[in-house]
Amino acid sequence: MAVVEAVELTKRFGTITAVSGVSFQVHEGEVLALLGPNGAGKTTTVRCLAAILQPTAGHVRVAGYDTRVAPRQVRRLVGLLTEFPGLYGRMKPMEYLDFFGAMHGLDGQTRRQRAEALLKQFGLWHARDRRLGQFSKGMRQKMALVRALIHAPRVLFLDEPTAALDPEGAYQVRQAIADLRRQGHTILLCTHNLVEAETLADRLLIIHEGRIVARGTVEELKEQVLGPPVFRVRLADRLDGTLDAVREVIEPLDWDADGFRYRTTTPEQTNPAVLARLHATGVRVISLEPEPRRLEDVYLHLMGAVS
Amino acid sequence: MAVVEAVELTKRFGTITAVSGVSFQVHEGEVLALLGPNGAGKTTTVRCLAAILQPTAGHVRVAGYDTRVAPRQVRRLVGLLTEFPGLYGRMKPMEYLDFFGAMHGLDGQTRRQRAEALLKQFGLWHARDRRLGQFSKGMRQKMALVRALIHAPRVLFLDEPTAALDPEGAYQVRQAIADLRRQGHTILLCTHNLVEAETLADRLLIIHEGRIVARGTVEELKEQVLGPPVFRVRLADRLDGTLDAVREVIEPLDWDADGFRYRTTTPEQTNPAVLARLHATGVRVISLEPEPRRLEDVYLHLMGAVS
Amino acid sequence: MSERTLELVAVPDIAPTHPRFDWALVWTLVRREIRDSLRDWRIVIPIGLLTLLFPFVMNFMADVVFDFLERYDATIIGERFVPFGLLAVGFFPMSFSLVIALESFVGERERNSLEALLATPAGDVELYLGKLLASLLLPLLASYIGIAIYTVSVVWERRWNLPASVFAQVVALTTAEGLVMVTAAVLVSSHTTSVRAANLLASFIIVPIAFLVQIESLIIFWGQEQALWWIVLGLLVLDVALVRAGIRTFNREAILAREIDFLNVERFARLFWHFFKAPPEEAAQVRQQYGGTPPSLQLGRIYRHDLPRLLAENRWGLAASLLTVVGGFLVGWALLTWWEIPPDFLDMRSFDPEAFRAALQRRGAAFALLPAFDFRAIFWHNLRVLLGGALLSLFSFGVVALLLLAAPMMIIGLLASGLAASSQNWLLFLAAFILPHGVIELPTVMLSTAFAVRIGAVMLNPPEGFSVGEAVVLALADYVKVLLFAVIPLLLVAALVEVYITPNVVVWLYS
Amino acid sequence: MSERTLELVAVPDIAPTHPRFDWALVWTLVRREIRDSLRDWRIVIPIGLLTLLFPFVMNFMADVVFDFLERYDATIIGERFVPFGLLAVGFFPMSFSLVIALESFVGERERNSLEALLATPAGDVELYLGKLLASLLLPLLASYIGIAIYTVSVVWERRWNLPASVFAQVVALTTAEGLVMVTAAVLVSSHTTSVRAANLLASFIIVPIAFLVQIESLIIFWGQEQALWWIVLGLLVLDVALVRAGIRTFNREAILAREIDFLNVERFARLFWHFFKAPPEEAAQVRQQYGGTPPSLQLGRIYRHDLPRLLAENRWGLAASLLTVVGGFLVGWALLTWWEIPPDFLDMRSFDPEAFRAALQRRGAAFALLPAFDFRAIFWHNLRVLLGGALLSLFSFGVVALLLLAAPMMIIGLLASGLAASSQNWLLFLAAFILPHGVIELPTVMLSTAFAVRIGAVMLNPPEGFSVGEAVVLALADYVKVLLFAVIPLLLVAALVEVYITPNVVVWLYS
Repeated sequence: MAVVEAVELTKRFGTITAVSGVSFQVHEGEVLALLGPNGAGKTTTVRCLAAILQPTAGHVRVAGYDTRVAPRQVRRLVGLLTEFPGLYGRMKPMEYLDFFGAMHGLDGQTRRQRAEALLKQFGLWHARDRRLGQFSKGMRQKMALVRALIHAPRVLFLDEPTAALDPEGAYQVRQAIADLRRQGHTILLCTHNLVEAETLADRLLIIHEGRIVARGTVEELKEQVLGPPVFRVRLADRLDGTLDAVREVIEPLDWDADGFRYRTTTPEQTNPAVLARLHATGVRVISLEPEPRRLEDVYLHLMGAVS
Repeated sequence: MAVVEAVELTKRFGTITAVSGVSFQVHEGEVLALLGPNGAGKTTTVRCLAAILQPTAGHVRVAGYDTRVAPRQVRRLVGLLTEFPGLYGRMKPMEYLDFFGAMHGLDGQTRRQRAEALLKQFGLWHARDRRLGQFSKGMRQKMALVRALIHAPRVLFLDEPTAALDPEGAYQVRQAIADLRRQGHTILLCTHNLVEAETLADRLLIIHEGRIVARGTVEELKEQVLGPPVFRVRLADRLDGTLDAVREVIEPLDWDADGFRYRTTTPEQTNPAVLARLHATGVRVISLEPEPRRLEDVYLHLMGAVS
Repeated sequence: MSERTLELVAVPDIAPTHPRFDWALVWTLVRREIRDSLRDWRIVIPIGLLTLLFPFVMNFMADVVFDFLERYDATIIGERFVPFGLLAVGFFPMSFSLVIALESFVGERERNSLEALLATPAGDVELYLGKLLASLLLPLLASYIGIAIYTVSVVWERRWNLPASVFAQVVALTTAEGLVMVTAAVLVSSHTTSVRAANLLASFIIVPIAFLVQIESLIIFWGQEQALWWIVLGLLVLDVALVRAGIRTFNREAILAREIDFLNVERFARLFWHFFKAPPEEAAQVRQQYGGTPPSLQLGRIYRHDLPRLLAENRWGLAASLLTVVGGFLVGWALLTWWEIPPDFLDMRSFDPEAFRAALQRRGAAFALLPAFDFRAIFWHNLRVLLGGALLSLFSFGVVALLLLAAPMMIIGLLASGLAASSQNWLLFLAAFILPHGVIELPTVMLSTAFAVRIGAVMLNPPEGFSVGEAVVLALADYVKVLLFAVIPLLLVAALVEVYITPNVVVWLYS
Repeated sequence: MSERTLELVAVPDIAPTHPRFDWALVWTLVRREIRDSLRDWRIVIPIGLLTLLFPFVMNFMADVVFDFLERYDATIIGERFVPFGLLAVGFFPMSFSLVIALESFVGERERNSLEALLATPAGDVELYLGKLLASLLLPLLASYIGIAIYTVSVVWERRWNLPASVFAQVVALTTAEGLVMVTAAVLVSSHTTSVRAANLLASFIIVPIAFLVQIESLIIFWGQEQALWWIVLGLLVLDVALVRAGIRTFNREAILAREIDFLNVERFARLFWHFFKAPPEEAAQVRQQYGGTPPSLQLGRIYRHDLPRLLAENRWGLAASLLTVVGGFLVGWALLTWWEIPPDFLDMRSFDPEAFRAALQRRGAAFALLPAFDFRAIFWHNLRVLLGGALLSLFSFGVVALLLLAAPMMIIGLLASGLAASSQNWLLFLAAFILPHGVIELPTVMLSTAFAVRIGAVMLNPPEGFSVGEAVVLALADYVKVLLFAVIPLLLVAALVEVYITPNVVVWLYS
């Protein structure tokens, strides 16, 4: 079921078109990562989805509510982690959450209960008597995430949740997102960290200059951009004449003194055959490994292709 | 030759000790990465090295100049990329570089020549008539790097050079750093991006609460923290009795239906022997690959150990 | 991160029948803001000092002076000084508290906390009102406390009886001034891109109000306290206009989308030129496509089409001018009794047209009621007053332009009423001294004023789709068009008539 | 990234003999800053309007008023109005340009561009002077332009002869005021953590200077223009102190290290309490270890040790008080001839001690030269003036405290010189009316003033290792100690003497 649905979403500011005819859906319990260069329209898209901006053309529906018709309901259903945490530095955690709970129309008791539960869950309970201005960067980011969760939103929009965090903080926030996903939250994630996108997202959406240029799961995109997997064989002995023997099974892409590379869609059959050949010629194999296919390569390839 | 040398460097602010007895050297033409959580004292260390802050105790020498005795000379020799680009938004690139060139005492002609050459090198020449305030995040970061290079510094201190950049911008800045290294610049790099540190740095220095907790090359640290490399064998056939045969060569760490893992310090000898055994028992091998050993694991392990 | 699973209290969805406007959200916002401001020592200390210590310091300085002057006549000084002191004591904390209002939107935007607020269910009007009330309450409270302290210290220490009416006036004035300053500041805050810009624009709020306070002080020293109630009324009207403009022009889109703006002088100059050359009805179109070649300016079209159309479009401005002319005359007429002026201060019964004619021919000391008899001097004087009015209109939402029109009408009304009250023929006077050139000059001045008012008023209510800047540029272009093609030629004619015809009419009618 | 290899021009290392101070760096900085400011429409437009239009508006308003009043006596108004107008026209653009100075350091810090600047070879003094000059030139230029425009319009349009001496004075005053405001603002900017804080603190710069401008206007209306040169001199002295304090307290460490500060009221309160209880020589130690239990306050130690030691430490404050007393008396003495006061304005030859005694016994209308004969009233009055002086000292770097001490001395000097000039026995007068209580009161007031001055002066020159805030808290603690244990008891005694002994001495000596 599509919880978030953008249909031909277009957003113009004056003469600038930030988002142009973008259509996609985010399904219940899914994590969708939105990738793209700065200025590609990611933040504008998220703001349209969160009913902060109104689309110039097209529609956005969240849980069936159109953002143009029922922006209040949409904002009530959505939790937004903005790019910068932007906390009120003079407030304490409970006050802060109480304020945002009240702005979302929660009653006092619910606000207190949820605030306490969330602070405990995110490991911020020990800091409940400190002012937010004294929090570290990582704590602030987690606090902003808690704020986005205070009203138990069905959908979460996360804009650069781990930017500017140190490795440990980033790890913790990523764990938190993974937890939220496990609990069935629907999440839209904007990030520049491709390793993060690869780890967390079910599907990817890559946009460039306001248009979608690619979409699919990580594997689909890799297959699509980089072709079938490439395997590399590293040998302990010199290659010499063995290539001819190998050629009976596969055609190597290239080779050097240490070994060779080949491409195959059926590693289960091909690889044992290659090893058998090599064994037969008496060449010793140190390793036979798939080449790492980084999402970064996919991304840079796509960006190079469109620009 | 040590171009940068910190000897028992200590820096206190009031009652807070930001850096505590840190000693290290950066050698000519080397890239040293400084890792650590937010607030560990990385920025303070860099500021001490750049003669912006004076050490409370200990010494810092850059190219033989003590920062306490000759801060002007040190600042003249150092190029600093600050954590935030912080450009003057109303200036144009050439004006901006001219100003910093003049502050470093370059004459007018040298300033113009270097500014032009650097802008061309970093692909910013086409934007020379735009104001810096209109630059994109990636261009700003590159501009800040150019600023740090305008006076041909012998040493570069880079504080989070790719933070907040989109993947393409980060890629370009990383390429630029790799280029600078190839040209023989001595570079100290602070970063939260461990993949970046792994790619760019010759040596790593990990600090925590103002103290060095680990140092060495990436491989040394991995060896030290994670032990010898682990190899994983994936099989096309069921494992069944074959483990006993393999045990004659190595002791597997663990196994499942798909294959098994083992640790070895001598893959060149051990791996062919393992493959030979497997071949002998008629089990078909799909792949034999070293397990990825991410720097993140090393880092998180070290941080967990010290805190 | 704790490994605990998330067992949270369920929260119901918002009802589809949720009210369109919810005071609860406004108050939530107000409470938070005020609590936050009260925690900021950079706000609390200066305002606290100004509120608590300024009355004390004022009183203390008065002490030092009074002690020295006690042998003379301290009560008169007290009577004059205390209401002024009250005004000052109320004004100072308010003007410094403006920083809260000026930061209300743009400050949150700079600190990146605005987006989270915009993501809550609160609507635009709720956000705007919340910010407005939050910005208003603290400054107002500070003013009231300052006034209260000063009042107590004056009444108790100096044993001076403060009339309740004066006190009520000061409180009403302070409140009205505070409302105007804060609403204007919140308006500025929701239309600027940086706190710095907002702070700089603050001068354009504080300086006019400070001038107003000085005028009020003069009125108090002058003993015309009743006039203060008119000022209160005027301020309240302005305030309603400001709140309306604020709500109307506020929207969360603009406030997030706005980037650091280089003032595009060139763009505004081009826009001005295009507006100036194009017929009025094409303004909206010109605004969008000003990039091309400007439309051509045809003199014939201006007179046949543009000017009539502008007059029709600006009927509210013309109505305001007409109302001001009539109102000014009537107020002037009434002043005679209000101020208890001896009615025969102008005695036309002894007016000697021959002596007048002789004086004119000597070209020496001109007759007092008409300025130097040189048509260039008259023309320049009139033009300068009109241009000054148009300029000050920009900083007063049009008010100054109307005041400058009202002033001469009040004088004429006063003269006429004096003649009437002393049983002289005031119609003859008007027919002789005013009518000959006034029949041209008065409509011309009203025309100029109508378009000058628009320059200021348009800021409160820009045309659909226009930014405030664009609207002002359009109003300026229209003003210049009216000025060049109607006002200046007519003023020249009027000045010539005043010099060469009016005196003859005077001599003819009075002979 | 182009693939071109880096072939760059070689750059020589800095010479080890590089000068310790390099004007070239200062000017590079100044040029950049000014160019940047001139490109910022949010600076240029308001300042431009104020500079170019304010004189015009001022002139225009005068026009409207003058036209109306022309029949009366416009020249006197002109003579009084023009110098005041010049002062205002010079002051306004300057005060609004302060925003540049206020942002100089803290603004760059907020926009993250400061660190790059600190990483250049420029030293602290070069950076500070560069920022100071850059902040100064534009406001000063704006003021001069405003003054020039107004002067031209006044001289040319109104054909009023502006005396060169008045013009020189206005320019000197404006320059000196500008120097003080800008140096104070740059000082604030290098010691605050946010532009917001700097802007709020700006009130404490603008308000005193605005008061000073009003005092200057009064002096002009009063016709005592020579006194203005003393104000210029005072401002220049203050300015040197401010620049010195700026250079002394500026350092790149503090400016980068400083984080957003919650005002730690509790810490300051504790610090105050500890300073108050500890002996003076332990202040530096207390500052570092104020966390523990406060040292105990022993009354004996206060009188035997603390007060003598404080007097010794504050010898500069005592010297300033003494100088003020003597100077005030001498200036008062000189006023008689300066102001051409008839010398026998006080005629003690007809003084009737019996009538004086009778008046005292009636306890009704007190003799004019002594206030109400109630020792509590006298005590409260004196205490209030001293406390007021101490408070205002904080906002005037000590100046107001000294002025409040100088004022009564000037009156006494004036009285004495009047008696002397009319051949009366002025020593007898002093011995009778002043000496009996003055012998206690005067040292007490000087003591209080000396420590009040320190509260303000310490901001310009905090003790080694103390922050400005800590230094003020220490000075306050010392002041309160002196006040409670010396000033208040002595004031009580002096008041008792004034009521119960002085009148008897008067009667005895004059009988």
